[in-house]
Amino acid sequence: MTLLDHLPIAPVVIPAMTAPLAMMLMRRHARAATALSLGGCVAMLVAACTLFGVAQDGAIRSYALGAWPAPFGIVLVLDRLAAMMLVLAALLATVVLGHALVTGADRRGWHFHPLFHFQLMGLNGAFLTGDLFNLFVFFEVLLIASYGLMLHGQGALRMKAGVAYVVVNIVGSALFLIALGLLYGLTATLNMADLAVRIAALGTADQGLLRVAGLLLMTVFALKAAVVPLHLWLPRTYAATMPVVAALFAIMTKVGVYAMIRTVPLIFGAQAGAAAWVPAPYLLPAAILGAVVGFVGVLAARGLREQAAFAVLASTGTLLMAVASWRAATLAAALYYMVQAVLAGAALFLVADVTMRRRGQYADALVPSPRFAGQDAAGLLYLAAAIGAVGLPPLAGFVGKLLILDASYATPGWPAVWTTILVTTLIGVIGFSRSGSTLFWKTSAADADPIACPARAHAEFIAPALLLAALAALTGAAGWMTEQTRATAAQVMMPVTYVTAVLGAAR
Amino acid sequence: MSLEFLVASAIAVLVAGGIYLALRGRTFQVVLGLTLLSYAVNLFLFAIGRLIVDRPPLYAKDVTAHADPLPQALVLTAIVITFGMTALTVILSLRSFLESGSDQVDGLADPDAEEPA
Amino acid sequence: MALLTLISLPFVAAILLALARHATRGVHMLIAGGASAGGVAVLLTQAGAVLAGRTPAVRIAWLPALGLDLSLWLDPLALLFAALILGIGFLVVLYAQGYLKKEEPTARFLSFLLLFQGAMVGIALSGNVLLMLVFWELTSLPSFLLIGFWRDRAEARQGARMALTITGGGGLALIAGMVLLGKAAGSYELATILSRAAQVQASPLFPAILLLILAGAFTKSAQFPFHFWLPHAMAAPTPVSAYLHSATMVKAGVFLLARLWPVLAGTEWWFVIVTAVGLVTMIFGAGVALFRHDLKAILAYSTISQLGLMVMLLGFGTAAAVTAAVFHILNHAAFKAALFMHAGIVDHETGTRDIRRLGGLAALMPLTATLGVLAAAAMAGLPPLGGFISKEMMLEQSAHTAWAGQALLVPVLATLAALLSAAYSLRYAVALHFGARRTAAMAAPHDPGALLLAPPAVLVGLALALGLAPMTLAGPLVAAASAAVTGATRPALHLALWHGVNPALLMSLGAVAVAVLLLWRHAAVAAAVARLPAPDAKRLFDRGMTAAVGALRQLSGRLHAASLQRYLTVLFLVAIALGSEAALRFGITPGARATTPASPVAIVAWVALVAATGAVLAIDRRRYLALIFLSVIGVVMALAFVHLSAPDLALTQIAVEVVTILLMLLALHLLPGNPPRLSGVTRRARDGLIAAAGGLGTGWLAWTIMTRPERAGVSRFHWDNSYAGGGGTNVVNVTLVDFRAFDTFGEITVLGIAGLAIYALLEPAAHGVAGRRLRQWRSRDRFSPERHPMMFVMATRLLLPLALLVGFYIFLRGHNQPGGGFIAALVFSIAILQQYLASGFDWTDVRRRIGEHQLIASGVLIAVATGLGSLLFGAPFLTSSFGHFHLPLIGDFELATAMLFDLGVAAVVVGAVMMALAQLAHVAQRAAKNDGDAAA
Amino acid sequence: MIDLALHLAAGAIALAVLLNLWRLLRGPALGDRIVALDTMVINAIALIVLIGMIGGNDTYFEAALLLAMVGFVSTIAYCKFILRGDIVE
Amino acid sequence: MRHVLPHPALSAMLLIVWLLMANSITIGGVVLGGAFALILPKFTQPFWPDRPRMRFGRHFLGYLAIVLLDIVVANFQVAWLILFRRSRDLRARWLVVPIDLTTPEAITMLAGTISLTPGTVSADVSADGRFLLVHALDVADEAAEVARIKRRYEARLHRIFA
Amino acid sequence: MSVIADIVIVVLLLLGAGFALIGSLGLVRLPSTMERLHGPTKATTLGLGALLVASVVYFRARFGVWTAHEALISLFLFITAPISANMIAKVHLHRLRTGAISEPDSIAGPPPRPGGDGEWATFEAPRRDTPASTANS
Ligand code: NA
Ligand code: NA
Repeated sequence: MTLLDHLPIAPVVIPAMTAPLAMMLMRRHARAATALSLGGCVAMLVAACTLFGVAQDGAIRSYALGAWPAPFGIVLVLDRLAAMMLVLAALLATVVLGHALVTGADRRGWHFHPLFHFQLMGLNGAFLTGDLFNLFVFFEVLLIASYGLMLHGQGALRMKAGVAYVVVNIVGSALFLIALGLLYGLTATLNMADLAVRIAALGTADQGLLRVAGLLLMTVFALKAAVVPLHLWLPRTYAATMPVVAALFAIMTKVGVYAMIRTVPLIFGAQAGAAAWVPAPYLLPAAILGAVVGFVGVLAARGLREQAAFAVLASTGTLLMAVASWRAATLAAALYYMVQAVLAGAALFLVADVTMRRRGQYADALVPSPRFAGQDAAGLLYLAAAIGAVGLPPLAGFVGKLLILDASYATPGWPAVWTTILVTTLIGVIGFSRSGSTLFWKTSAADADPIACPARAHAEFIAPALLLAALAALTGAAGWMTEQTRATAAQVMMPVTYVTAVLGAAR
Repeated sequence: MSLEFLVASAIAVLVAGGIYLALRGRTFQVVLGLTLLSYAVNLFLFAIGRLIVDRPPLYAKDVTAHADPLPQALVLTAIVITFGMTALTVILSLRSFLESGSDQVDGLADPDAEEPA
Repeated sequence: MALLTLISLPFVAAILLALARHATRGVHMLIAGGASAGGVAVLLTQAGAVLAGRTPAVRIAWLPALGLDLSLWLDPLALLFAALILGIGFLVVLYAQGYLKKEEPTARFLSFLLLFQGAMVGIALSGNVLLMLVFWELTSLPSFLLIGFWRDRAEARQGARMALTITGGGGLALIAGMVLLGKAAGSYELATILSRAAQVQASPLFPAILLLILAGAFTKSAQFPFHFWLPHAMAAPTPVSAYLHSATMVKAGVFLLARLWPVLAGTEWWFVIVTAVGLVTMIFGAGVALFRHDLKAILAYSTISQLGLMVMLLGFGTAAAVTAAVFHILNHAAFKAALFMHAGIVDHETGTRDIRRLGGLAALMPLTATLGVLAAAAMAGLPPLGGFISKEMMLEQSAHTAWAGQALLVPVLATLAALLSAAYSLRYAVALHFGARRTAAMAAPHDPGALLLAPPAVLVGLALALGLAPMTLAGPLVAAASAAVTGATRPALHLALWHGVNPALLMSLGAVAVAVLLLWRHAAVAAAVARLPAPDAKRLFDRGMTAAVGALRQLSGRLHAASLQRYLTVLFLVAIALGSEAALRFGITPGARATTPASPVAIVAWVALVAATGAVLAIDRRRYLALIFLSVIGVVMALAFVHLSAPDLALTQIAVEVVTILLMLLALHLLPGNPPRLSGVTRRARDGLIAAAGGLGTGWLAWTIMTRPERAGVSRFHWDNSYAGGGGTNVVNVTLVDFRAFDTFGEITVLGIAGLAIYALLEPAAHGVAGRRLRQWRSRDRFSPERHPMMFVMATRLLLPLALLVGFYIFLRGHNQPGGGFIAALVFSIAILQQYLASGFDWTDVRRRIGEHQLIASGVLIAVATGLGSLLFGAPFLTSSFGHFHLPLIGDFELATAMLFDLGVAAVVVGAVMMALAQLAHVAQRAAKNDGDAAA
Repeated sequence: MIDLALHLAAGAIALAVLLNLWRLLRGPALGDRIVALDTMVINAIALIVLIGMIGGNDTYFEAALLLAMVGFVSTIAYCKFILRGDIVE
Repeated sequence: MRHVLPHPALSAMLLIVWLLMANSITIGGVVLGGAFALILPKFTQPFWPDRPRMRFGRHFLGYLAIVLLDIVVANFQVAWLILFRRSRDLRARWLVVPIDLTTPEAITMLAGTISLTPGTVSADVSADGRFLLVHALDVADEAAEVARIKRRYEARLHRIFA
Repeated sequence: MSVIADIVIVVLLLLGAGFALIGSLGLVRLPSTMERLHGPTKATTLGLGALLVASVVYFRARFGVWTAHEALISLFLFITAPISANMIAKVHLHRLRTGAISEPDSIAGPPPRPGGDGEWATFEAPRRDTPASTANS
């Protein structure tokens, strides 16, 4: 094996080494730890991009950890979907980390850097693993790291919200284990490809249990993805945490979506009997509700962070509407939308961060304040982020929505999908325009002195601007990107390839 | 009365107790609930390997009947993770109480909660 | 290339302006004006070819998956529009330079303006309907920003939001319509769509397509009943009104109707809707305009009316009507932009726009007045201005149009509209410029400088020229554009002031006559009109929005209230509901596997477990006792694992139990004692039902699984390869450190992270509010003064080395017998924790050698390094190797890399456990010390 | 005969566990409950030893050993909580 | 020697415990156990600052024998009490045992012995360490019982902890 | 050999289990906390001790292997059981002193004071430089 063959492990190993090293360095050599952290992030980005390049040939690569063949050991599976998610996560992480360093958010509590990298390790592991129990484990890694990051900093509100976030997710993990247990009890395997094969062979007597397992598993993923009505935890959690952390969390709900996209076509595809396309009857209505609840929340929010949180909900709803029909075409659109939604959501949070640092006591409350330093620049960024989140040209959200409209045409329930997308976009436009004009146009006292704030580096604007630039780039490169998502969706919807790649042609 | 029935009903009792406590209003009750729930889940995960008495999965050449080792490994992993989560939850509840003066999960203060000067 | 230049010039200029925002105004004007002029120049280079019948086009693949290409073309209609946009744009830039005050940020203003210009040019040039949508939506943003340019004014912000809401909403409908149109036509390329009228009109989707597209067009073009945003958009600076809200943006809707005319027009639906809306808007707008007093409001409503006119003409569905519409687009652009500029000058010079407070300006500012009167005359449709000709054409077309069998209905209404138009135009011309001198604020208004005067002068000149020499100036363009709209051959066009005496002329004369009469009695009529109940659209809109936002805010707030109990209730209910669904639909029945009879011991253990669970539930608020019962459950679990062949699990359970209890007791100490109950009987009953359902469901699942025969699965392989391939006989342990070492790797990471998070939670707890609360914390109980009971202390000193020894033993044998790194680590931890318990925090802490941070970090690193080690041998991550060795004297022993991995596991576990417990124990003490420091 | 004795012994210990449980539920003093729990742990050790004998393998020995070694830690902690509130000081 | 082997008795005990755990006596086991027996006392020395000197000779073994014997006997006595004596007929008493032992280790051992023999439980030590509070389940003569404890156990412990 | 061993095993098993049961019975039957504390001592000493010896003999007789590690369980219990009893007694004394309800007196009555001017350690912190003070307190 060449070193390149081992590369699939890099996205897990790099943060797994960066985190403890940063932890050791933190106390005595804070600067070195910071540099290491950033370096680790960049290294991960490089690894992710390389893997993305590797996955371009359309082959699915299986990496057998411990040299134990699938399905007996744990395998990492590098396909287009995994590669795409890795790049997205690494990209987001690098920008967010940069922002945290520039704003000093990493020094507002303990262990930001180790927790940050452990979070990435969890994400990357979840994207790469080909084993259902291992997916659980990496879910736990990313969750517990997210607890730590979510609580980073101080405050009673954050703690209370943290308790709810943690408890809900622990219950979710319990459900995950029950679902996993059922699947193992039925099939005696944990490897996803093997599960696909064995589930297809289950007899009639087992169909009920199989369906329960599938539905419970989907419930867990839906909880992580904050699918209505399992979304209730999200707004408070994301609004209560530090915006820079919330920006990283923009990808967390999408992990739930990822897990659905990974498991449903593969394990619960057409061959799965009673569990065929298991979330199908419920996902579309839930997604529609999610988009509505999300954009209504954008309109109803009382603070920027809360608004951004609802925008994240809304984007999940929107993209799940496309996912729900389980076709390659809609899935491709959904993937494009997902990528841009992650960046747009993160951008919103970072803009919220920049804004609230400059508004003093007014923080991110959606009430007029006296003028503040950098108001115009922040306003412009907010405008752009809002455009991205709501899906107007020239940013990628618009393209994403067009893609979803186009692809979902004539799928079951498409009029509802279309109506929802269009109406919720309008609600979002109204919401963002109201809050934007309140924050950046209206002043509580026009002639009052601007809010005094210590000289802020313009560098604070860089990270959100970069994310927005990425959104613009996604628009410009929409052709290339949709080609990627199309190929990815096609690969996902052809589980045979996956199964063969993991288990070998013999099966 | 079979072992299977005992285990299944124990799972039922633990889950019910866990759910009930998790739905209560104070952090400590919720922690208790989560603990019961995790017992139940561990037992469940264990039970899916089917129940086998006195055949621990210790390899020996001529042994054929043995408990399924894999669910045991899974439960071990689950126990460890649960422990980490429980520890964090307990301490988070405490910190939350210290910050807000209330141990209610939903943020309401008790009438007699003392406020620090 | 020319098209690409055309489309990119404004955007490039906008970016340049943003970059050069600190440069002088002159530079700003140069950039903006240059871009517009450059655009016009490019157009001129193409005009000849276009009018000669060639259509320059460019198509660059952008999003092939969607059929969205950067497809641009310049047909005569596009040429007409682009010329308007760029030409008037150039004039507006000049005008704005004179209009904006010194301190206002011209760069920002102009960059928004050019952004808008670019989007508009894009609409005009789009050869792909999706591309057109992109530009269409893109116009909303600069419009929003420009209306809200004076952001401190409430009406500006509200006007901006309203415009965005209405046109944005329409735009979204348009998206749906366009995509459907593309679906019906099988392509998003405009040329293709236009050639497939029959196919589109035959589609069952056609009514939907039409309605959605019309919704987009009507909102943008302020057609009744979507008109009301336009008057409020007048809060924008006047150059914006002149540009966006008279000459260009509002015409985008008209343009769209014209653009899609071949596919949409000619159907009954089209005729009925478009004509009716246009007619109503035309009359309504004109009627309102007559009784407004704000100059810009008059112009705004007149714009609404004139747009209605164009829409109506397009609705007629005849080629001749299209020609009239196209010519009127041109005329209206000229005179209306001029009028807005004129109104801006008046406002600028007199400080008011209230027509009632103005009069006799002709004498004060003759040049301005001349322009105003001429432009108003064009709007009134008086000869010899271009407006006259297009109005005549309109009346002519109306005269030939029958509505629902009524030949007179349309002509009469059209005449009424012409009448009202003439009336408000004449009012504007007369009341403002003639009669008594009334100038509100400023003492001596006078003609402004060239920058403000030249642009309207050019436009008025154009309006005049369009009347005097229509064929020379506009003939070919109008003919070509009309043909482009209808898709037919060019009409035989005859534009002239005099067409002889025909019905149109008579209608026109009558209209003007009555208009003069009406104006003569204007005051009385206005008073009467003022008494009519008039719904204020803005108030309705605002009130509606406020109410809706308020309601939604309340709904959303209530739905997302901070309630963990609700989150969990929903989660449990969803899980139960989904489980029941599967059970009801497919049935979940037990299998045929023989059950194992339960021994009395098992039954007793079960009784203990159930009783303890019940006790925990019954006394859940007496936390200490609840913990004791929790311990009972833990003991039963351990026994069950022993009984059911899981010694590793039993060991783990026993050790974890102890640590958990310690942890909970530590926390419990600081939590308030015996709290009151929170939920009432109903609530508890409801929760009880949920709990019962969840419990029964899960129990049933367990039962049905356990009673199924086991299947041959992957663990068969684990069993077979445990010793041969993994080097250990404890298959569970080999699974953990070898087959599934990656799980274990993740699992210890979880523990390590828990340690970090706990540290991050507890370290700051001694400060701030938490610290204060800690220091003020007093127990309600009385305590024994004895800190370190002698017997206990003595016993732990002996137990420490013993326990450590046991720990090492369990660690070393784990690979082959029950045990392993995790359990060993717990034993180590408990051994040290005993010391803490017995001898206190400080005493123990100083004697401990290694910090938790180092333990966790090095543990993870050891695990990673072990995993990476195999890479050196070309084997995948975490590949283990082992060997049996023989040393003289010592005998056979085994070394496995998996044990190194297990060492990492142990380090992390000890670190995390100690972190949690020692830090927790530390909190109270440190708070007390802080207290002392603060006092000192 | 030995099997019978083993099951008899196990039954006796099970009965003992039931008695412990009764005291545990009944109280009334806190000390009573702690003693009951402590005794239950001892009985559990006995049961583990018996289970090992019944099954004829000594794999469970460590479980019994561990219980004997750490079971008392929770007993002490429970006591110390009552005596001092803070179990580590 | 003290440097390498700070506490030979403890080391010996650890080695024995190791061999017991391993349940076999092999050279490898002895080497490994011996290593731990050497390392652990050193490693844990800070936790037991002044380990008392004890003699593990004849006196110690004798003491062990006596205690084991007493445990067996007392077990039967107490079993009889539990089974057949009615509660109200129990002659439960508190005993205050004055002690002459001076090291906490020795006192602990005494108290432990008392507790291990059924029928008596060491409940507390006085704050000055000179008295032991013992609860006895059934005694006729308190003074005699105190004397028995002192004579039978404390005296022997004196010799062990010389 | 085998018959004798069997008899020994049976006797030890019944003896051990019997004592464990009687200990727990005492926990139920004896009148108050202090008395009940005496019961478990049987379970830990002779009860478990007999069972462990039975186990040693049993494995020797049945499988021909000597197991001795059972002794370790006894060793640990001998170290820990008195501590548990001591601590529980302290809890009882403390709760009695602080007048906790549901903490009945022993039938031996209230505990006497120690000789001298001191108090029991539960009521008074151990004095420095006395045998009751461990080095660190
Ligand atoms: Na391996
Ligand atoms: Na005891």
